[in-house]
Amino acid sequence: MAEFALPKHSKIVKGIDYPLNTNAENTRKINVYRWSPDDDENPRIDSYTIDLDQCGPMVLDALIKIKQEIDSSLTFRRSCREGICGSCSMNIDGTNTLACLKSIDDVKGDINIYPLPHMEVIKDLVPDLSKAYEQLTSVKPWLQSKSDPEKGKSRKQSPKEREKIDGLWECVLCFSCSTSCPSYWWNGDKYLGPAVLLQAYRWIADSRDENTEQRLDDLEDSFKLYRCHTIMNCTKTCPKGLNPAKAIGEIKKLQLERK
Amino acid sequence: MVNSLSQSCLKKVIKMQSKSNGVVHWKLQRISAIAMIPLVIWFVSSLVFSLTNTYDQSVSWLQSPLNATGLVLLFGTLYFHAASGLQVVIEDYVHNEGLKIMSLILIKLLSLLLGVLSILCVLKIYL
Amino acid sequence: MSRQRPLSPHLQIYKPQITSILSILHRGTGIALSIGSIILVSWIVALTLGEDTYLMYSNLINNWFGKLIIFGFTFALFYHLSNGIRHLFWDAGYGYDLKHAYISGVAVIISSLLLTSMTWLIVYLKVV
Amino acid sequence: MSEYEIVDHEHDVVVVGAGGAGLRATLGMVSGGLKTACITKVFPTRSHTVAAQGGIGAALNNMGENDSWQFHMYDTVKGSDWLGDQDAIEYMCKEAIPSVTELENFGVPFSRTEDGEVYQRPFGGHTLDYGKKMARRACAAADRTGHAILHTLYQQCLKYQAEFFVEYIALDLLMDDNGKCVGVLALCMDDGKIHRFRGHQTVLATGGYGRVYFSCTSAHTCTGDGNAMVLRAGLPLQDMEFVQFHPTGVYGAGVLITEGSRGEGGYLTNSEGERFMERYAPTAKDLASRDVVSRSMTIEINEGRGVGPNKDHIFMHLEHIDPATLQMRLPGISETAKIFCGVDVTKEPIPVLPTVHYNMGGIPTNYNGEVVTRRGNDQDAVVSGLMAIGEAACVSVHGANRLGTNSLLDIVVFGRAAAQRALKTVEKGSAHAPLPKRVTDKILARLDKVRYSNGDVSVGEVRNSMQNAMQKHAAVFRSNTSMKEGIQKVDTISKGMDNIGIKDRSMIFNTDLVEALELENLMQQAIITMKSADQRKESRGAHSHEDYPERDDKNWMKHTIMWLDEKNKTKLDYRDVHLNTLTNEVAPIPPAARVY
Repeated sequence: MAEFALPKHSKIVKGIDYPLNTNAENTRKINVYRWSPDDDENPRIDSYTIDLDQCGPMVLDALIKIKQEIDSSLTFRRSCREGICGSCSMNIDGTNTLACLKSIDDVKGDINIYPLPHMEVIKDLVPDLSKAYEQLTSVKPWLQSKSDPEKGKSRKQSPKEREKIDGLWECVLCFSCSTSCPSYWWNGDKYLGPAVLLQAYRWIADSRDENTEQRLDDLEDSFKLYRCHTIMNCTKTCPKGLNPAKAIGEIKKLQLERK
Repeated sequence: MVNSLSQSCLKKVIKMQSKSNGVVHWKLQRISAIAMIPLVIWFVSSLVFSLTNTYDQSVSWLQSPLNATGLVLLFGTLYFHAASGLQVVIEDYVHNEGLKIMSLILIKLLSLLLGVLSILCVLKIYL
Repeated sequence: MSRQRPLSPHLQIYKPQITSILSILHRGTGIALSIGSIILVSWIVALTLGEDTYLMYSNLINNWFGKLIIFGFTFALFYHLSNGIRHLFWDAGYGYDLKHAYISGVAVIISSLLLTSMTWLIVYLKVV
Repeated sequence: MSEYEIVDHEHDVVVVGAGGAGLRATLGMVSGGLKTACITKVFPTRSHTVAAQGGIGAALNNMGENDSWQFHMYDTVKGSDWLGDQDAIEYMCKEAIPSVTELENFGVPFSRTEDGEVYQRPFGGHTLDYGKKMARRACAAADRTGHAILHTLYQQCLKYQAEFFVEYIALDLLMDDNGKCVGVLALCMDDGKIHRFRGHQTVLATGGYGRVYFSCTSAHTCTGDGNAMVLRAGLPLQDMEFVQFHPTGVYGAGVLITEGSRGEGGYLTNSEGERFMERYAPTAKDLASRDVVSRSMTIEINEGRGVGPNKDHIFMHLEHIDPATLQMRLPGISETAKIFCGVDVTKEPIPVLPTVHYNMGGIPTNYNGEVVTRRGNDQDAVVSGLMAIGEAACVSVHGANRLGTNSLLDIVVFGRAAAQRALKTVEKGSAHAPLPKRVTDKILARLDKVRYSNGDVSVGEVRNSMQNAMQKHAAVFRSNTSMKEGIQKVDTISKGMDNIGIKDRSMIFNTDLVEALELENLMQQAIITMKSADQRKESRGAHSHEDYPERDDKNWMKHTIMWLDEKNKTKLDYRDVHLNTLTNEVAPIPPAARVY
């Protein structure tokens, strides 16, 4: 059966509380999922109270502040801090997003931070994304064309044709969407998930790609594609405002049209 | 040896099944859904307006060819739609291959049984 | 490799939202309707078996518990119908942007409540 | 020393870094049949190339204005303030055209003109007819060109099944007794094992070191690890005093607002509402090259004409541009402005400030990507087995100041060049010579020292003081006294490295350890940057010396090269600027006053 409850070794226990020892007024408690691969403990929630007047505006700023000043062992991925690299995707205040784009002010009360849901945790907020990357590779996400472009020339593409891939190529592969999808939770080994299907559609929709039929054939599978039940969590959560649900819908439509 | 052979056969069967179940299954589920819309509206409204019917009135209602046809279509589509919907649910949640196949067969048999039974009843009254 | 990696929490922590709640409700009502269809089958079977059985069936249903179940059945039916239509629109390629998904979601809730109460109002008026 | 499990790998080529340069090189090598390992500390599409916005420069001439690579070359040489090597610049501007066309063929989702060609927009310092009017030369994919290119290159690498080692942090180069580079040692973050990669060529594509500064547009991961590895291998870095400040970093957050927004018609104003760039650069105005605009903004602020309650920043206006154009051409920065300063670009100006953006300096190389050093009178001595490309390298095509769009170009052209060179020089599948154990041991000893460091200062504290010192003393304007003070500060702060302590003792995904290693790398580059800046007694490009406000071609038209020993002592020397061109298709461009 799909596991609706957490397995025993994944159950979360209470962790350490780090109160703030100054009399700052503008404070916030941040509860962070912690798990260390080195001891035999279950995951826990550590609570850090920080002074918001001494902190940048985003949740990522708070995490960096905690790592710099309170607990340097806190582990999370981050890089560009401007929402384009897709490293710092995590579950904040109950939904998936990029920590660098999530404003602290947007969260009411304590800020609860977990790794991306239903993933194997390498450490703290760092999930193992290797499976998702493999799935990405499986849809052959590169331009496939039978005709070579004229040597030394660009392929032509009208602005109208180019417009068809807007909202698709901008995906930053943070996998917020895939890991917000209950279908992906239960069947992530077989269902490709919204992020990868969006990438698949990005090439189907590109006028320069000439392998649409084969791509659709490869996707025509009750698990790879049709585990999408249009729950819409993906579109709701995408930190870049893209619409994976729509992309999947378009693939289903194309499948229908050719059968 | 035998076991592993049957396992691989089983896997092949499952694979074939899931492959052919892609767009076709999805499409049939939608078609049955579309068919259900007028049938359900017709049936619910008839039911509501004939709520105080006696046994005889109900029977004579069913003896109208239009109503009987409607009911046959309703029950047929209903169980087809239910079976395909439940199949998706089972595929989503049941991961043990054996259990999955068993429950899929069970669901299909039950739907077939109920569908045939109800259609035969309608026909019996009509005829 | 040290020990087995834990699975990060999912259902336990993911904030319920209109998108996912309506979706699971669609599935829930679908299952409920499939099971509930037995009421319908029993009706037609009872009708076939003759007046005595039919009366027995009517009595079985005609009490507060039976009514409650049928009330639930009606709501489930109208919800599944309305949201099913919403899904069909999606499948045809319309209404995917969040704004419209929200509007249609709210419309589905309102329409299923409205249809349920209308139906029962008529039932009530007819019976009384 | 602790016992580490060491995993050995043998490849023809080892590429360190998977940004645009690393991926382009990997792609060229793998598709040419070389067994290539690409080691990267972040998943490839997380590399900072992804953040490049405005465009990639190439004289494709799609906008019908008779553009040519010779104009592009002239602009680049002028932009470099005549410190760029003209042979390399010629190579880059000429190869730009096939390189960018190739990118399109790979599938980069460029924006398009009505004719279906790649769309090009104006950019700072890019002109037609040798400075007469602004050129539209920046090939753009909306304002996410870097993202488009990086993802496409990764996709192409997947197509050729390139071998990636993701989330491996490179520790040091493996140098044999003859000074040849034979590979690299790396730590796998996922399982904590040490991996020894052997390659006949090792290609450093590790990017810049923007994070030596407090406020920069660079990612947290831009720590110049390759530069530091080169220093520790006993090789010099070149032109490290030249640090580019981008005129339009978002005030406070430091995130980038592309120059392409000025290319699309945006402009800057001071507290008096004046478009002050018209005074400083009458022809190019807001599209003068970056050093010029950043300096002008700093002068406006210093003279009391900054905006905001503290009069410490400048406004950039886009609200006069048609919202539909903004949506089509600048969707990313519209979003960035909204998120990071709550500004609706269709209604209000964006508060901006010059922010550290790019390192012109780096590992000296020739235009084939091979690392060079000075050995006695040989100024261009190739270091065997070692290449460097991208921001890590100093080819030098950017000289004292890089033009916008030339960094994406640099990574693609020289990534490609490095692959072509490796295909020529490396014999596929040839055997690797045995490597003495002491080479690896020395690196692991350094790792251990950091890993078990137990002092009472945190990595964060030391990093903060270093970043603040650099921000203050190696800024847009520099002076003798300020730089002397800066050198002293950095010296003191670097001694603090002996006293750091890290808390996480795990070997699995130990970012505490990684940040300490990165800090060590940054610190070494901070020292080189401060000292290189201090010794250059002139103003050229991004190096504006208040005590020597003029460019001095007689004494200073030369590349600084600087070594660092284990005790953090520096050694200084110079290399000549290549004033010759590569072919006779173009004449050398003689130095002239730099007016925009």
